[in-house]
Order: sequence, then C-alpha cells, then structure tokens
Amino acid sequence: MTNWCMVIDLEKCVACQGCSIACRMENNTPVVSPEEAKNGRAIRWNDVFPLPVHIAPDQGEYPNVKTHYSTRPCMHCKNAPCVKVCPVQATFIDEEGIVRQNYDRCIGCRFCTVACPYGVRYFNWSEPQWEETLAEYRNPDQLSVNGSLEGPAVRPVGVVEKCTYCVHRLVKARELAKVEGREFRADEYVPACVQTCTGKARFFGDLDDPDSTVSQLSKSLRATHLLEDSGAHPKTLYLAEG
Amino acid sequence: MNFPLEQPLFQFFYWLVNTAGVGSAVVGLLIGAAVTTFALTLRWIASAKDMGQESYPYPPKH
Amino acid sequence: MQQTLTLHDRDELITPLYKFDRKFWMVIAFLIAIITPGMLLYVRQLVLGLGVTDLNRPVFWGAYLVNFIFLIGISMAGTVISAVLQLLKVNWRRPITRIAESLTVFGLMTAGLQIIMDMGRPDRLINTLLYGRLQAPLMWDIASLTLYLLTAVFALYLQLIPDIALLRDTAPAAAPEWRKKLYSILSLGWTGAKEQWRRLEKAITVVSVFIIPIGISLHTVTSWLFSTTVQPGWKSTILGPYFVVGAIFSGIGLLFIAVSLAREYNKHLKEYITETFYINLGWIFIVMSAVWFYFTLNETLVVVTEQETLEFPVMASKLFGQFAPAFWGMNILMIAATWILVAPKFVSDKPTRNPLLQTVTGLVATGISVILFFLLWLQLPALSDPNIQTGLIIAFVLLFIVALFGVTKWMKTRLITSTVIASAFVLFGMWLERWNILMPTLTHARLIPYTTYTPTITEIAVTISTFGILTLMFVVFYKFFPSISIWEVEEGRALEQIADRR
Amino acid sequence: MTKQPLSRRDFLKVGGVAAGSAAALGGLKNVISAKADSELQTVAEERVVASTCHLCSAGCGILVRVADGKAVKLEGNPMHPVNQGALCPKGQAAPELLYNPDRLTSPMKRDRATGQLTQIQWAEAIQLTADKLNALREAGHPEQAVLMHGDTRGQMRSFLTRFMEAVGSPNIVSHESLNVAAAKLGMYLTQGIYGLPAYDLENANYVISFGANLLEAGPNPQRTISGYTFLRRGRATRGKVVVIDPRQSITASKADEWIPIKPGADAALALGMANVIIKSGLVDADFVKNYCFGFDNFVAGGDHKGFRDFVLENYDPIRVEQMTGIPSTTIARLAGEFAGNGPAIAIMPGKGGLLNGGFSGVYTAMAVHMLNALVGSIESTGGVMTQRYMPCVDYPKLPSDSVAKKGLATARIDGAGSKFPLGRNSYQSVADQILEGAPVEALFLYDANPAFETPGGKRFAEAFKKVPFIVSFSSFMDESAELADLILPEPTFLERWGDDHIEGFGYPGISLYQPVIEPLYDTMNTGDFFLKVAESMGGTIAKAFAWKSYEEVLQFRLKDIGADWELLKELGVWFNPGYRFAKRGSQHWIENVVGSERLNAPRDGYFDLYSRELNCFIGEMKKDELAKLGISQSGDGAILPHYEATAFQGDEAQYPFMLNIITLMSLGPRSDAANMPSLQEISGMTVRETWDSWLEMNPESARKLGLVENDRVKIESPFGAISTRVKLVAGLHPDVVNVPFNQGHTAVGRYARGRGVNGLEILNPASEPLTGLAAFTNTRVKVSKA
Repeated sequence: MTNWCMVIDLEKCVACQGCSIACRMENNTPVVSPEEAKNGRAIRWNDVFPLPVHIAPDQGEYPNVKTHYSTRPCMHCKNAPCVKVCPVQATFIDEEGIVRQNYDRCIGCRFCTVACPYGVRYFNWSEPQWEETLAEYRNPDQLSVNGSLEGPAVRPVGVVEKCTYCVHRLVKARELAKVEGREFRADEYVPACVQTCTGKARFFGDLDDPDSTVSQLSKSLRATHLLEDSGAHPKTLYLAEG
Repeated sequence: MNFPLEQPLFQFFYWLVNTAGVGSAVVGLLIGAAVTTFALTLRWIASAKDMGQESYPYPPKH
Repeated sequence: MQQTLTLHDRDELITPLYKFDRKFWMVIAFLIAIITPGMLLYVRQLVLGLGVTDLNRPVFWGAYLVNFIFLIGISMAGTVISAVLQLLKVNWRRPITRIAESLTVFGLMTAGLQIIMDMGRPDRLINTLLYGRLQAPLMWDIASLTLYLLTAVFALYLQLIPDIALLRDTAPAAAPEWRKKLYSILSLGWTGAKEQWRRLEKAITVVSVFIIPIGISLHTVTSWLFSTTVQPGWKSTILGPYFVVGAIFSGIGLLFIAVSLAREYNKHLKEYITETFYINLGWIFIVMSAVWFYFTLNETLVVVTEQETLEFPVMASKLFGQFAPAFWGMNILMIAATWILVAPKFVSDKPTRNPLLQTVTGLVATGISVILFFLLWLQLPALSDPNIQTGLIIAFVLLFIVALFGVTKWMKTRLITSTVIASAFVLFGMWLERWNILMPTLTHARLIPYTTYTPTITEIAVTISTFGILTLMFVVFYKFFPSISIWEVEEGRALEQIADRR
Repeated sequence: MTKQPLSRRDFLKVGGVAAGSAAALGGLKNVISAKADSELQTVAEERVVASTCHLCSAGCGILVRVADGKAVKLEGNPMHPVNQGALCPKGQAAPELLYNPDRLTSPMKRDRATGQLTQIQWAEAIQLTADKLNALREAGHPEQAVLMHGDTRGQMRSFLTRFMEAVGSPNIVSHESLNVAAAKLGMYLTQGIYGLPAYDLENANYVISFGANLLEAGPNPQRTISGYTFLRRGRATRGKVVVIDPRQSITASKADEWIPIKPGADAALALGMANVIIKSGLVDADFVKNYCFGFDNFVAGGDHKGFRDFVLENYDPIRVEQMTGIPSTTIARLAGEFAGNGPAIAIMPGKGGLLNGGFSGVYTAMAVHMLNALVGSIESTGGVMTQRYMPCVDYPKLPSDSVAKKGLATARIDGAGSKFPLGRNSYQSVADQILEGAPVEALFLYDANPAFETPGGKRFAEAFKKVPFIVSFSSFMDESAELADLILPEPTFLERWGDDHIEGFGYPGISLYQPVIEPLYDTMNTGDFFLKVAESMGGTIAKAFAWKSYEEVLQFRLKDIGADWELLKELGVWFNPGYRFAKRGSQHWIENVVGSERLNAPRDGYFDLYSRELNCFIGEMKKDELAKLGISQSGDGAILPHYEATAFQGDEAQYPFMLNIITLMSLGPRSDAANMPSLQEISGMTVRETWDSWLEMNPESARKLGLVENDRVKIESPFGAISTRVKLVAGLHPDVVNVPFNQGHTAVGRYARGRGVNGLEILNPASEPLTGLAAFTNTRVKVSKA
C-alpha cells in the first residue's frame, strides 16, 4: 500500500506563494472579501508565512535579523488530532495515508479546526463566491466517494475543508493508467502545489517505497517535522534550511 | 513500544471507538435504556394500587 | 378526600397559577422583546453562514461555546441542591428543590440550543445520530448531555407528580378545560396511595443517586472537549474538577437569583423560602469559592512558574495581555462576591457606634473613592505630579476600605439583596472564566499569528436571546406548576412537627 | 456543462486495520478501511494547450488545461527552460485575468469634452487611426506619432518598431528606463553589449547580488529562482549566495548571508572588494592584462589613470566601511570569498536597487560588473554569459518613403540620444517633453500604463490633455486608458498569438503564445489591428505589411528556428540548448561577447575597466559640467566607476528616510495583476497584510517616532504625501522605508481600485540628465502619525 508523503525543502523554497495559488486554482478555494481576509478568514489550503509566526520582541535587532519563511500544506498526520475528534467521521485517514474530508457529512462543529495544532483546516464562513465571470475558471472535477462529495467541487457554506494532497488527481491518474491498460506508478501523480513549485522545493511520492525520492529525502539529516512535539506524528516532511 | 493493535481485543476496541455509527448506537442504547427505565419506573409508580390503608393525605401519620 | 393542605397554602401557591395579570404579560412581552432580535439575527446567520460572527481562523469557537459551557454550568444547580441535599436529608432544601431542578432542565435545553447555533450545518445534526464515533469527545458530550437532560426532566417530573395531582384535584372551576386535562394526564392517575408514595420516594432516591455522576460527567466531559486537544492552555489536568466546581458555583449563583426573583414575583413564597435557606446555601457558596480560588491559583501558578514556551504566552495574555481585563475582572468579581458573603458574618447585628461601620460613612466613602478612581483614570495633567498621584492612590485605597466596612453593615441587614449581588457577580465572573479558558488559547494558535476576537452584534444578541429564552421557560413553567414543591414542604413541616412533639 | 462519469472504480481495497503502526503511541490510525466507491465526474472535453505567460518579464512556458472551452488551470511547461514545469503565483492566478469581470469587452471611443464612452466597431477604430496617421504623414510630421510600450517582447517589439518606422516615427519608447536600463547601460559601458547579461548560476560557486531581487522581481525571476535553487541544493556541492541590500528581502533572507548596506553605497562596496582582490593578487591576471582595457595606467593623449591605481588609492576597505556602513573585515572577507571560490558571479542591481537619479546607478552597475571581469567570470562556466537570440527571418526591406525618411531623421521625442545622450529610452520623460511643448499628435499606449507606473505619474494626465489622439490597447480600463480617446482592448495573453525570446540561459529559444480559448470578448490583437491600419492607410505602409494576420507574421519570422509551426504550437517552446562559451579573444568573442555593440568606442573585444564608450560622452567635460550631471569627480575619475553619494531630493533633517518602492513577487510589475483578487489576497504575506499597501519601517526608527505596528502614517516627500499603515520590519536599514508597488490604483478594476496607495506618486519625477533614467531611490521622506 502506498503511503503518500510530501517533502518540502525550505532551503529551496523561495516563498513565492505559487503553491498557495496553484492549490486555490486546483481545488476551487474561493477568494474572500478584503474585510474577511483581514479577519483571518482567507482560505488557502497551502499557505506561506513568515517565521516566527508571532512577532516576538526577541526577534532580533537590525542588522542581526534573519527572517524565515515556511509553507504549510496539511501535515497528513499519522496520529491526526483532527480525525480523532470528529464526531461523525467526516474526516478520516485513508489507507494511503491521506487525511481526507467528507464535505457531505461534516456538521460544521469546528472541533477539528480547533484540535489541529497546525491550523491547516479551514471553515467556510460564508457561501463561497466567484464574482460574475470569475466562476468560469473553476476546476470542473468532482470527486465523490461512496456517493459523498470530497473532491475539488465547491464546498457548501458551513463545512470544514482542507488540503487533500489533491486526491482527485490520484483518482484521475489511476483511472488513466487503467484506461491505458498498465500498472499505476507512484510517480504518476503529484498535487498541484508540488507541480507548480518554482524552486522545485517540493517532492511527493510513496514513503513506503525505499527507492522513492521522498523516502530518500526522509533520511536526510535536515529532515524534520513541523511541531514534532505535538504528538500528531505529522507526515509532511520539511528539510531545514542550512 | 508498539501498541498491540494486532490483538483481536484491541482490534475490537478500535472498531468500537472508531466506527461511524457505533458511537450513535452506543449513545442510542444508553438513551434508549434510560428512557425505557424512566417509563417503566413511572408505570411502576402509577400502577401501585391503593392497599386500603392510609391514602392521599400526606405525610403518613406515624 | 381529606387534605392537610391549608386553604392558605392553596391561595398562595395554586391560585396565582391561574392569574394571568398585567404583570405576567408585561414580563412575557419584555422577554419576547429581548428574545426576538437574537432569533432574527440567528435566522440571518442560518442563511448567510457563520461569517456574521467574528469567528475566524484560528478563533473557531467563540461566544456560543462560552455560553454553552456557562449554561451547562448553571445546570449543576439541580444536581447539587436537589440530589445531594436530598440524599443528605437536608431539610431546608425543600422549598427550592423545584426551582433548582427546573433550572437544570432549562439550562441544559438552552445549552443544547447553543451547540446547534454554533454549528456550521445545523441541518446535519442528524449525522451525529447516524455516524457518531465514540472516539470523539463531542460524542461523549452529546451522550452525557442527552442523558443528563433526560434524567433531569425525569427527576423534575417525579417530584412534580403529587403536586400535579393536587392541581388536578384543586383546579378552580374557572380553569380552562385543557389545563385540567393536562394535569389529569400528567398526574398519571396519582391517588396518593401509600404504595405510590413509597415507590415515588424510592424512585426519587435512586434518581438522586444517579443524577450526581451523570451531572459531574457532563461538566467533566465538557472540560475534556478542550483538554483532549493538543492546544496550549487546555492541557491542564485539573480542568475537569475545575469545571465541576465552576458549575456548582454558577449553578448556586443562578439559583439564588431565580429564587429571589420568584420571591419578589410571588410575595407569598417568602413564607416558604426563608432566610435560613440563604444562610445555609450561602455557606456552600463560600466553600465553593474557596475551592474555586484554589483551582484558579493552581492553574495560574503552575503555568507561570514553568514558563513553558507554548503555555506561557497564553497565560501571559491573561495576566497582562489582551485578556487581562477579563481575567482580572473575573478575579475581582469573585473576590467581591466572596467578600460580600463572608464579611457580614463578622459583623454583629446590634447597632454600633463605630463610625467605620455606619452605612452613611460607607456610602460617602464609596462616592468619594469612585470620584478619586476616575480622577486617576483620566490622568489629568494637573494631577501628573507623582506626589499628588501617590496621595490620591493612598486616599483611594483608604476610602475604599472605609467604604467596604460601611457597606458591610448595610449588607448584613439586607441578606437577600447582598446574596443576589454576590450571585450576580459570580454569574458574570463565571461567564468570564469560561471566556478566559476558551479565548486565550484560541487566539494564541501556534502557527497562526495571534489574533483577537470581539463578539459581533449577532453573537451578543443571540446570547441575550438565549438568556431570555431561559427566563421565559422559567416564567412560563411556573405559570403551570407551583414554584415550590408543595408536598415536600408539607413533608418537611410534618417532620418538624414530629421533631417538635418529641 | 455536460458531466459524465469518467470512472467508477474501487481504488481503496478492502483490508483489515493496518497492524502494528510504527508510531510509538500512534496505534489508533483512524483508517477508513471500508470498501470505498470513488467516482470522478469531470467535463466531456478536455485538452491541454501550450503557451507562454505574460504576467512578468520571465515569460514562462505554460500548459493550459482547457475544459469544455474554458481555461481552468495553468501549469508550468516542463519543456520550457525558464520555469521547467514550475509556475509562480501570478501565472497560477492567470485565469483570474482571463475571466476578470472588469475586462474591457469592446472597442470604445471617448468624447473628450464630456468624457463619455461610446462603443464603436473595430472598423471605425481602424479607420480613425489610419486617417490620423495618414494626416500626420500628409502634414509631413509622421514623427508626431508616438508609441509607448511596456514589457513588449518577442516579435511584437520588432513588429511595432517596423510599423512606426514604416509610418516614419522614431518614437517608440520602451519602459526600460523605469527598470532594466541602468543595468543594461552598466553592461554596455563595460562589456560593450547593450543588454542584460545571462548568469550561469547552475555552475557558479559564489553569487553576490547587489540589491538584485533574484527571487522576487528581478528581470527574470523564475530563471533566477531555478538557477538559485539548483546551486543551493540541486547539485552535490552547494554554492554560497550573498545579498547586499538595505532591506532583508525574501531573496536576502533566503541567502546564506545578508549584508545590509547604506542605501546607494553598493558601488563603494564593489570597489572596496575590487581593492582587496587586486591587493591580494586574486585577479584573473590573464583576463585583466589581455582582455581588459584600462586596468593599468595608460597613455592616450596624456597620462590616464587605470582602474587598479584608482581603486587602490580610493577604495581601501577602511574608507569603504565609512561609505557603506559595512565593516572592513566583512568587505575583505567577501572579496576573498568572491575571488577565491570561483566560479563567482556579481549580479548587478535591479530596479529599486540603485537607480539614484544621478549617474551613480550606472556607475554602480559598472563597478559590480567589473568584479566579474576581475575574477575572469566573463564568458566562462559559472560566470556571465551573453544572451543569444533565435535567428528570425528578416522583415522585407521597408519600401523607400521620403516622408518616413524625414520623420525618422528627427530627434526622439523622449530625448534619448539628444537630451539624454547615453539614453536609449526615457519613458517617464515623455510627459515632461509634451508639457514642455514637444508636439505629439498621436500617442499609442501598448502594454503601458505610464500614468500609474512612473514616478510622479500624474504628470501624464496633464500631458495627455495636450495630445489630441491617444489610443490605448489595454485589456483593462487602467489609469492611462481612462485618459485615452480610443480604447481598443487587446485580448489577454491566453487568447492571442505572440512569442517571446527565452532569456537568461545565454542560448537562444522561442516561446509561443497561442490562443488557448476563443477570445471571450470583442477584442483584437494589437498586431492584427496595426496590420489592418496599415492596409487601410494604403501606399507604402500597406506594402510593408502584406500579412493577413499577426499569426502569419509570427509564422514568417519564426520559419528558421528549427521547428515547424505545428511542432512549435504543440510544444509551445523551441530552443537550442547548450551555451557555447566563446574563447577569449576569438572571432566569436569579438562578434558576440565583448564590445560588439559599441556605437562609438572601438569594437575590439576588450572589456572596458576604463570605459572608452563613456569617455566618448563625458571625457571632454569640465568639472562644472560634470557637476551639473551629478558627477563629483572629473577627468579619469569621472570615467572610472566610482561611488557617488546619492543626491537625495529632500533635506536630511526634514526628510529623514529614504523611500524605496519594492516590487513583490505576488503583485508583480504589471498593473492588471493588481486586479487579480488572489494576488491581492497574498500580496502582503511578509508583513501579514492583505489587500492593502503598507510602509515598512525599522522598529527602532518607529519607536523613535512613537509609532507602533499598524499605525496609520503620513509619508511626505518634497513631491507629495500619501498615507498608509506602518509595518515594523526588523530586517531593514533604519533610514529606509519601503512601500510596495502596484497598489493604490484609481482604475483598472474593482479589485485594484482604492487598495492602498501608490508610492510612486511621491517619488522624484526627474530623469537622470545623462541617460534619461527614472529616479527611483533618491527621494527622502518624512513619516508622521496620521
């Protein structure tokens, strides 16, 4: 069984935010109004942000300053705190290690958003909107699993949504392999953020395959997880700067 | 230390806590039992027949 | 049929149930007036989504959740008063058991309402019954809340049965037919047979035993909603008992207010609910405040001392950050409430010549200290001299102490008023406590910049509306059922007579 | 949209719970193990079209997913050398440009008196333009037709030039004076090539960037990102990157070392490093002796000082420390690292770095580029390459035309070559020239929004009043289009034909734009428009433009690149990979690498450390004449690159801060990007701002002014005042404040309008007297609480 994993090399990441917008375009996350955005309601499943996150007084003084930037998709934790608190199993880990969200079942209690130590789960505060002609570019794909909505199709108001490692692309790639009558290979699918990464800082693949890039990189001395102490056993790996 | 999840007992526990609907069933069972108990209790109280002794006036004279 | 109920009691307790006077309708009108805006805004929220609140990322929970915990807390009243005191055979509880139990029921109902209001998709509430998972703490809460509510309704109903039968039998001729019918059905054919009494008492005792763990479980489980997550500030082992103590505390607080309001509304109740009740329950109140302070100190001191990188910013925001007003406001309210309850106990009843203890002195001192406080607060340039400022502060402190002493006497003579004031302080303080548990953690997420949260007009209106609904349920309920348990009071009197005879 | 189930397939197999999780306590994995039935619904018809992105100067190759006739997603074209499959946020957000609700949908005519817009037919627009140009030609003044263009690349540039030349106007003004011209001049005055150098970042070991915003908004950001990440972590040995910048930009914070510098003192640092390199004998002796001019003292009609002695005398690290604020030990270390760890590259400053309004910006570019020469990094692996271009089929010779000939002989309207002897374009000074009375009868704005994007751009509003006929080809009603008489919307880059030269790798390549979907509105490619105008004008001009469509022009021009048209359309890109380095002193070297584009100085293959080209312009000038140009030195000192303290506008006591306008990766250089909501949303990531502009300030400076984060502040310069909110940025020189570019639009569209302020409004609007460059970094401001 494949165990999908993403590796982000922070030294190659140039904080361009291409991943944020690639994700938006692939997964139909809406643009919110400026007022909403100021109120922290922007929905970008993959966000780029400066570190330290909280402007601390001990950040350093000119010229002894070093700002760091990080980018944050869902960590697809092995021991996902969000999954454990969902009362209706609207979020779950699939057999390939992807933490997914069932938009048709979510009751909008926002326990998962509160429980996630990474803040990578997003809530639809308002009906997502694309003004006038902007709606034209939405990704027409719709993934449904067991009859309930999961894919990039627009989520209704009041449900939680999150990074899915672009699972609809996986389904598509598998389908393509099937149509072409061959075995599906793990390198046939990458999420949109990996594909677009300007610095080639993102890698994606099967962590259980010892020959895959991600599993090679996971052995790097620089390999680290975000908030390792959270106990969530995050899977998305970072390669530290330096 | 690995969690002994391969043990059938733990597999059962795991199934128990992590299966959508099982929780509902447990809650439903709990609530059903409570409601049933309450209803039965009320019936039990209401069904007490006058034994011909002191009745309605309260408290019973000692 | 022979009755021990005096005509007098009947006049006082049963006649008002059929009297829909101006006063009653005005109260109802007022309540509907404060409920309506919130409900309309809630309908708007249903249409537009939770965007109408000030919730955001990472503050995913807000005023609704605070209200939820608060309302769950006040539901503790029924368990403590009714069940614990009943098991302990405490006699002075008798007149107030009904109010206490009804508060539990109404508190739980409105608490459930808050959860639904907080949900992004209330239309999918049914999913919790279709796909519920036991691992989710929210499921435990749903289980506990439902069980508690059912048990509380059952307990309330059990205690009501003999009174309903009484109402059925004593209904005035002018009473509407449907009410007679209602009482007739609800009384379950109660005849007061000895066996019925025996079984009823047995059932009440059993329920009283069971409702205590269920109640405690609810408050504990609610605390686990938070402490089972990995968020800083919530990973406190004392959160469970802390919630329970808070619940008892606020439960008694609301009980005091409800009882006092009921007494005001129906003056006859004063004969049943006497000052003894206030004094006795006041002692429990004082003990609870001591326990509460213990827990608060516990929670604060540990975090402050360890200075853990994630926990401490949360605590710091309470101690001197954006939540300092709420945190210190809560502490001041609790200290004030405790002082109001404790201080009069040290003052003698007799007139005193000590000017410090004169009410007039107290009122004058209060006035001046308020003025001084505002002078300091305004930071007038004319008063910027450090000596003048120090002097003003000393004067303010001294006058404030004098004011406290002066007011003590006044409070001593007005036990009920002062208890109600203390209860109001406690209620507000306990609401703030819930706020202080939730908000600092939510606004201090680990990987999202610190934010703020200010409830919007929708959330404020819905909150007001919720408490309006709670009051409305209370008022309407006691238009149908006597606000004190007649048979229990009778029982109490009989027991006293027996005791006297011996 | 017709949907049909594409697949119905079980992709999750039935299985037990994964046993024995590796996680210590993570036994409970919450795995869904039920048989899942996933169904993917998508559209009936889907295809992928290769094209090129036009949202910044990089020109990345894109693959556009077109589903049911709608462009739904852009991906990078893996074949394209610049982006190699990657795509930045601007490119990703391009569908927001295509489907923008504020796009112009049809040609319009404005009534100047009332300001009223009326919809017109294209035929009318073509007729009006043709009549106007014919009238100018009949009057014998075709040079009174002016075309201002922005980031126009590929054949469009040559096509427009040809059109204007056919008409008889030399006045085709590029916006390069706003950004890359200083670097190009630096290259020209030293290496003798007027163009941006290409850097072999992939093979470099040491890269020192002087204020060049490599990772955000350089001349070719995606190319430098690719090169940068490869040199950091893409190969076995890791190269070092050092960034010299008063501000810790993203580039600086990602670099190994950020060296903050006093604003405008980069030349001093470069020369200080040169001093150490020369002193320590680390120079590439072969190169400086045999292929450089002016390293040693020389005699040419008198004794002249060479670069070596000049630098040794004047730029001792101790002195440079005082000029730059960088410790002399650091300077020495940098020099040692740079010269001792080759291949090394020193990268010239870009826009916002050093164009100081004086000539000092060009001196800086020269000084920095000379560092490359000193260590022999010119035309060598891991060093500087010269950009080669795909050979395009020459246009047929223009028919002889006396009117055009006369017109072409006139001086350029923007003063380049006359008023600004060294300048090739002076975009922002067009307004000044018009206001000073230069006759402009017809003005075409292609890809240009001068009323917004130039310092003091409001002058254009005044200037445009004096121009009777203004045509805007913008897809959006931008600030300049609002002042135009004819608004002729061009389709967005996703709906039209075009091409682009691939730059940044040295080797030649062509990247193709093609319509990925049918144009949404009644728009016309400006190329087609001018073809039709030419046809309508008749005569020699019609003859010069015999093509039926702009697509045919492209086919004609790109016939010889090595790929046929169909293949090019399929791949979207064609290039001849592999850069051939010229041998020092070879014929190839002389023809393509060093000196071949010099107009005055000899094209002898010598790299000028003593700029003979510059000598041709200012060599004869006296001290006071030079002083008027802002050059404090005279004689050899004026020719040799040296540090000129920035001539700031605004007194230091009154205006304590230097204002710097920063360009962001997200909002980018083009006005229409500001109207893309996704880009607005992510624009202020570094300072946690969104949909707004801000003022970056050092926390200590802010504290002294009593300002805290998010305070509303007024920023005043001698040229005006703006108001925005302050953000405290620890990594910023205390005397510098930054405002991001591309906010503060008053037009363009609903997402751009009224968001923040335009910092360019309060910049010094003057042009540099020798080169006609815009002054970007010599304005002082004061900041106060608003």
